[in-house]
Amino acid sequence: MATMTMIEAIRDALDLALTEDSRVTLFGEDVGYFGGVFRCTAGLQQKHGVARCFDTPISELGIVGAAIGMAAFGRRPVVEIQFADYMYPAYDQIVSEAARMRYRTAGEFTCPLVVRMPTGGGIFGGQTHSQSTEALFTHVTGLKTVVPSTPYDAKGLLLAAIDDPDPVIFLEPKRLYNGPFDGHHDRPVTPWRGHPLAEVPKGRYHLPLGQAAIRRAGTQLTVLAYGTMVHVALAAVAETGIDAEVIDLRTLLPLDLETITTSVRRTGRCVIVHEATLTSGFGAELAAQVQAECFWHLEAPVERVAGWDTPYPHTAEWDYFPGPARVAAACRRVMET
Amino acid sequence: MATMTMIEAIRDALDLALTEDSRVTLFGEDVGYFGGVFRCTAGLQQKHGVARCFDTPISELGIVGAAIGMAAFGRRPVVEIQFADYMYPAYDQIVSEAARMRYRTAGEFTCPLVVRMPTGGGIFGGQTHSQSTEALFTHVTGLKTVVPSTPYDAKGLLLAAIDDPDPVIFLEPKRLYNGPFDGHHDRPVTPWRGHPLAEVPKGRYHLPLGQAAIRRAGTQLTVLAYGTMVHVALAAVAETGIDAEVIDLRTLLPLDLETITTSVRRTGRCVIVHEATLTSGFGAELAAQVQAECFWHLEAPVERVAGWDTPYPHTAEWDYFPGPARVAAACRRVMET
Amino acid sequence: MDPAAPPLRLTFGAPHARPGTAPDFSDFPVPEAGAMRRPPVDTPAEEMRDLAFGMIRILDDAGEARGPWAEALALDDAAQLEGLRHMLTLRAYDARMLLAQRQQKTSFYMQHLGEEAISCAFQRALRPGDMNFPTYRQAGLLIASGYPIGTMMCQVYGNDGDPGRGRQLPVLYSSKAHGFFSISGNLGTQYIQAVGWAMGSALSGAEAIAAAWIGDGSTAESDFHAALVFASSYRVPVILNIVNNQWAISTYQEVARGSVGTFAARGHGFGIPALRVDGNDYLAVVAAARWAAERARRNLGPTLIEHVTYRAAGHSTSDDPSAYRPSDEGASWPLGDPVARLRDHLIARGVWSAERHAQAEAEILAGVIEAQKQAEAIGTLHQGRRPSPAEMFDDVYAEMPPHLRRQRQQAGF
Amino acid sequence: MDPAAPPLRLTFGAPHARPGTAPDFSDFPVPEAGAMRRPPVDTPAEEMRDLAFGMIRILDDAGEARGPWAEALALDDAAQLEGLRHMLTLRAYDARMLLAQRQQKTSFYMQHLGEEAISCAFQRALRPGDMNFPTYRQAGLLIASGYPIGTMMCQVYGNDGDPGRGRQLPVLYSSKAHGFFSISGNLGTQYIQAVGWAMGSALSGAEAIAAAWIGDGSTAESDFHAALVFASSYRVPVILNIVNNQWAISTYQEVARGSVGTFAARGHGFGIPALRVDGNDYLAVVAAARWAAERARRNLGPTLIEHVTYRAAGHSTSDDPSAYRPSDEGASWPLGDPVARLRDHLIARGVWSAERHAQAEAEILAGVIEAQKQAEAIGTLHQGRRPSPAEMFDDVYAEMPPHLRRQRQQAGF
Ligand SMILES: Cc1ncc(C[n+]2csc(CCOP(=O)(O)OP(=O)(O)O)c2C)c(N)n1
Ligand SMILES: Cc1ncc(C[n+]2csc(CCOP(=O)(O)OP(=O)(O)O)c2C)c(N)n1
Ligand SMILES: [Mg+2]
Ligand SMILES: [Mg+2]
Repeated sequence: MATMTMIEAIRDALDLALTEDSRVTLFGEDVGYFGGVFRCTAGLQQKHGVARCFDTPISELGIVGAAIGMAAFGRRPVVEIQFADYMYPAYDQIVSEAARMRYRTAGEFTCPLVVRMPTGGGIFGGQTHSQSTEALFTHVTGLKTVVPSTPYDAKGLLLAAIDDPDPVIFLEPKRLYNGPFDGHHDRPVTPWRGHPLAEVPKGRYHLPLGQAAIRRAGTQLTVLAYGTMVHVALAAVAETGIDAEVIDLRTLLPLDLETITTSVRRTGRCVIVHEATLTSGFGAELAAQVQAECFWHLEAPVERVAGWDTPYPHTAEWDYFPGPARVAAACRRVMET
Repeated sequence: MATMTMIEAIRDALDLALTEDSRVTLFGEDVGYFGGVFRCTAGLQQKHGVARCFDTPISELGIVGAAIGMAAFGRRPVVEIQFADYMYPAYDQIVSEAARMRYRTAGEFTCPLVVRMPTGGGIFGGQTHSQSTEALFTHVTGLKTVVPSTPYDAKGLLLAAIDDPDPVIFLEPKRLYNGPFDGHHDRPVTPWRGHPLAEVPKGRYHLPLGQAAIRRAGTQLTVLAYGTMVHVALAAVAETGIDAEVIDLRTLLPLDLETITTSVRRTGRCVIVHEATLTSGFGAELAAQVQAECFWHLEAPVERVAGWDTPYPHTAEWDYFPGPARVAAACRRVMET
Repeated sequence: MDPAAPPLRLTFGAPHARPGTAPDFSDFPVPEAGAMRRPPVDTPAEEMRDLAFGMIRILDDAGEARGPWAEALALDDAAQLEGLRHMLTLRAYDARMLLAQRQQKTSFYMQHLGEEAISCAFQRALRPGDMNFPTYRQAGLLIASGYPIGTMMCQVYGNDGDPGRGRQLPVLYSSKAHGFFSISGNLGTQYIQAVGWAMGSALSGAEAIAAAWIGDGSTAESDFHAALVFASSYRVPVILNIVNNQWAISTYQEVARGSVGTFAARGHGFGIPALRVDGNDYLAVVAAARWAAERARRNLGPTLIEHVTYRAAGHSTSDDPSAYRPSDEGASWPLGDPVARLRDHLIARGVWSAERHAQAEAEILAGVIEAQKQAEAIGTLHQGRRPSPAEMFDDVYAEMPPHLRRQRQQAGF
Repeated sequence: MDPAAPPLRLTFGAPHARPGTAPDFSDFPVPEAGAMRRPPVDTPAEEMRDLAFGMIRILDDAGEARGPWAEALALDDAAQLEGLRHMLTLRAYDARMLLAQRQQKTSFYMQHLGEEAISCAFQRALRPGDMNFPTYRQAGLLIASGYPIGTMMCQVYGNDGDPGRGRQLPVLYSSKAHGFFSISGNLGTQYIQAVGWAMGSALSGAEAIAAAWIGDGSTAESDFHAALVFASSYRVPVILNIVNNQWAISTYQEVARGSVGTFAARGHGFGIPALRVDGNDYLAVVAAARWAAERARRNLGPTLIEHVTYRAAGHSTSDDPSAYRPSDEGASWPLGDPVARLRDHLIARGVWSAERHAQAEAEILAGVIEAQKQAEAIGTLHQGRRPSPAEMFDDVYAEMPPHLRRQRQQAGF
């Protein structure tokens, strides 16, 4: 089995989808001839033709709006927003239209649409190339929101998302595109090559949306994370020596509450980690659910480690980014309670 | 002292602001000659001239985008989005621009802007005239988010918002425009006339942003609510006979955590009520903070009563809307734990 | 500082008249019927810019059909009589539903008064499989495509006969089979979706074209721009309709239109051919729509059509237009009444008479009332058989996820 | 089904050439210098539509200034020499910052190569108090308004001399005093803000006008539409600039432009007069900008200007254009190099020489290097004096709210 980077795994999934399902169509800014600024669609126009994979004008509204119409026609559009930070112009189409199409028509018109977007920080991208916007999607009923953390997951989840009959927001942690970043910006990046979670089978496989993965089994503490923060959490846990269970949510909505509560009821302690700003981040929902479902088992308050409540800064990036030190400190704090 | 409806109180605040501060300018769809579809600006163009209060093309993006430029110039725009449901086209301008202007320029350019919008359901408005979008603002750092529940508050908070040096989202619960609705859609609406919280002083007064109000003091349970739900919560509490403390948050961000934690540490129990869909609603943030701050005082899990995780339906409105029955049931459940 | 420069100022567009002043359309030019040329559909866009500044009109004041658009159209009597019947049906339907709203059988209603020709006529240019992306003021598309008005009423009442299960505001119909895309309550959003739908059709090797609809006021929305950009970029087989009924709630069309002469001209910024048509002239609308449809089907790209009309009633049942315009303004609207104009044309041609018209009106009204009885027998907003509130939890997703199942249970279902 | 109808298809715009093929601008018309007429600024929009389809060019191949725009301009030698100096400064600055990025002294940089004339020349039409709302490719506006390039460097390095406190990506400068509005990383957003700013000026009885800036690709964004709608509706004193440098990262301008001939034509849909100008001709840009500024100051409303140029370098330091266009495409760009064209004009007029030019280049480069040394003495992205991370919590609000104070404490400050 080959190991792939996350970019390669995504490209492989898209290539497969284009090959096997003639309804699949990719488009977005620079995704056609050039293959996307992160190269996730490189070579796909050359292989499948311009009508299957093409460049669009710079209008995120137009990209998603056109995709909604196309999906309603019966195609399977998979569109790219160049950075999650640029999804806002498309937000109305996503929230008011894609998410509610099935509901408002009682199933007469549907919107099987995948919106891919690179998410998160850690590349010195400043405020407009670093945002984590997942909580703005999880509040919107009718959407599914997926955040892979490994090449293997990225392919399996993306194929499942493309086959899903409803709109799926597919957030790709750009910090993980080329290697499982552990939050130590001052150490060399580990490449995906040779990494077990980067072993990607040929051909089609699906990872069901709504299933978390336990990345590290443990008994003393449950750490909930997704995307880049899974790797940061693993590094932090390793440093603390705490026997923590690290759960990679993979899908934020629908949420695998079962896996979470089973773990927290066992460990009695919970730390939640995400890059997005703290207030009203997805961690709030997780904390609210964990305290409601595991109240009698909790031995300490649920803690959240998140981006500070400031816009994403440029030069102070590594003071903003939740790194292993902050996560480890939170784990220790929760253990001491 | 006169009693006013919430519409009259808002109009009074706007009139005063126009009179006292020549920088204040109102605009939005139908707000000029006609005075707004809810009549909050009725007569203001006639009184202050078209240049101070005018109609715009139907472009929420344009309204907020132009207001940002105007605010940066040094004016004090107060704009209306006809329904909160129509704020999405302006969301990019609000989030990416207004909210971060001061930060990204280290204070060189600022954005003293108020965006007013009628919010919430209960008027058979269906999915596009009923939404509660506050959590989409509270996740955005750089914004302040205000939701008044009485005419008195509406005026004082709006005047404070207009004077605030930063962008303020001012959500007006349309169900409260004409009377303190208690959630019983099958009973006659109480009018504001004669209601003590509808006594509105002439002239200028400010209610500081970030200060909650205790609407009912109590010892057994803390109920957190804002906007329409304050009145629903009061009705529900009255029905249960529980000696609950009902806190009206008034400002969601910055949040008056002090008042909340003081109360919950005393009562040991907390119910949170909002109209917006449950998942990733503002209630999640409240629950997360309450469990973190009051963990050792809590005798039951924090409960949330909220809109179901579906789009806002039309005919089934009263099965969707969190009414006194659901709130009362939650209060009883929490008391029984 | 330039001492010669005047102080800067803004211009605020205002309507011809406000309450208390006399209606005034004297500066509204009404070109002669039959005067507009009809270029071949494959004429380069830059050689027919004049079409966006005049007005395609067929029916003159005497009820005669004139000019090249009339000649090319050649709509037979049966079709014209059917068109009249569609418009009368829509008008009768509107009247009944307005009343039903006043009787609190529903929460809300929106009329088409004065604008019936546009949607009723346009549908004639489409074929089965084609798809409209309408606004709330094009129910004529449904009527002209044979959708049962009883079912429309069930939607307005949100009763158990509503295919949309009471989820949407009244008048936001949907019928895939009738080429009528689900109406959104959000202005503009569907304009770009229509373009995307037509792209999907072309990419699938299908033959269906799409028609987008938007109001004069809503052209200011971002979706309008996105639609024109995409339609122009990929030369999409779509017809981009603008219904200019002079008003956007209380706001006069000039506020959205700005300093340009016409909304049709918006197309020129994108190299999209644009027609401006008398929207109260049933024949002119059919003629323009067919011209545009032929362009789409022949891969000649998008066409923009501005339909000029007047919103004779309030914006909706929540609106009272006498607060912002003279209540008799509609009476002086220079393009007349679309029903009367087609009627007079048919009478002038000897295939119709005042008596038959009165009789048809009565018959149609009776039919509408009969349909209404049947719809009300199912239920209205507050009475009778309504979709179970349990259904509120359906169709959020194809498959109900665990958290919604839990919530449905909590809700007691 | 129409048996005669061809299958539907879409058109996909493509550039003249891709890697592996020869550059080809043969279908790019280059109108003769001096040929375009110069109507009075108060000419009605509909009487000067031709200006959007030709091109205002002053400098011909021999370096001579020609035609009515040149005559009206009458820019003196000192000003022209200063213009040359501004462009040379920008070019030297770009070269040094590109290198600094390659040396990892900063994270990112964006060059102006080939586009220097536009921003350097445009600034000449503005007065103190006027405000640009620039994109990331108009640093010439700053240089021409006397902003210290050392401070620009501090912004790029995000060091302690950066007035923006290292919060923004490199090149996203801001200087109110120099009429340079803070650049947003989001495309398009500021176009409508410029319109709002100019509205604010007019409403305040001030004299300041605004200039909006956008790239060819970004005209597809919604903000562009909103800006044109508002500018047209209120006749706002704003200049709406489009810099058409042929490329939007890897996407050729035709994808955004669609089937229309020019971006300037976008204005016509709104009744906004539009100029199309040779963006590599310093004199032509000044002339067009002054014409538009005069319109704004005289309350004649907005003007749209399409500046035609070529992005000779990569999109940014993250981009490698040889992946999507022939690497020698820039060499065959028919409008030449803006620096060389102004230089040759000045030499032809006898006020400049090749020697003095070489000497000026060297001097300017030395000055830039000196400024760079001073900036680097403060610090670079990873070294030296940088804003304290504690400042990360400042300026989110005017006054720090309690939750941020708590967070700052948690962060250890
Ligand atoms: C995005 C959005 N903004 C505002 C509204 C509120 N609204 C409903 S109809 C309307 C006026 C529309 O006018 P126009 O486009 O001219 O259509 P008409 O009603 O005249 O047919 C407005 C402002 C809305 N529904 N959606
Ligand atoms: C809203 C938004 N979408 C996408 C991007 C990513 N992006 C940055 S520059 C660029 C190309 C812009 O092209 P153009 O407008 O022609 O300007 P140019 O770079 O040629 O000066 C893109 C797509 C962005 N910054 N903002
Ligand atoms: Mg209208
Ligand atoms: Mg460009």
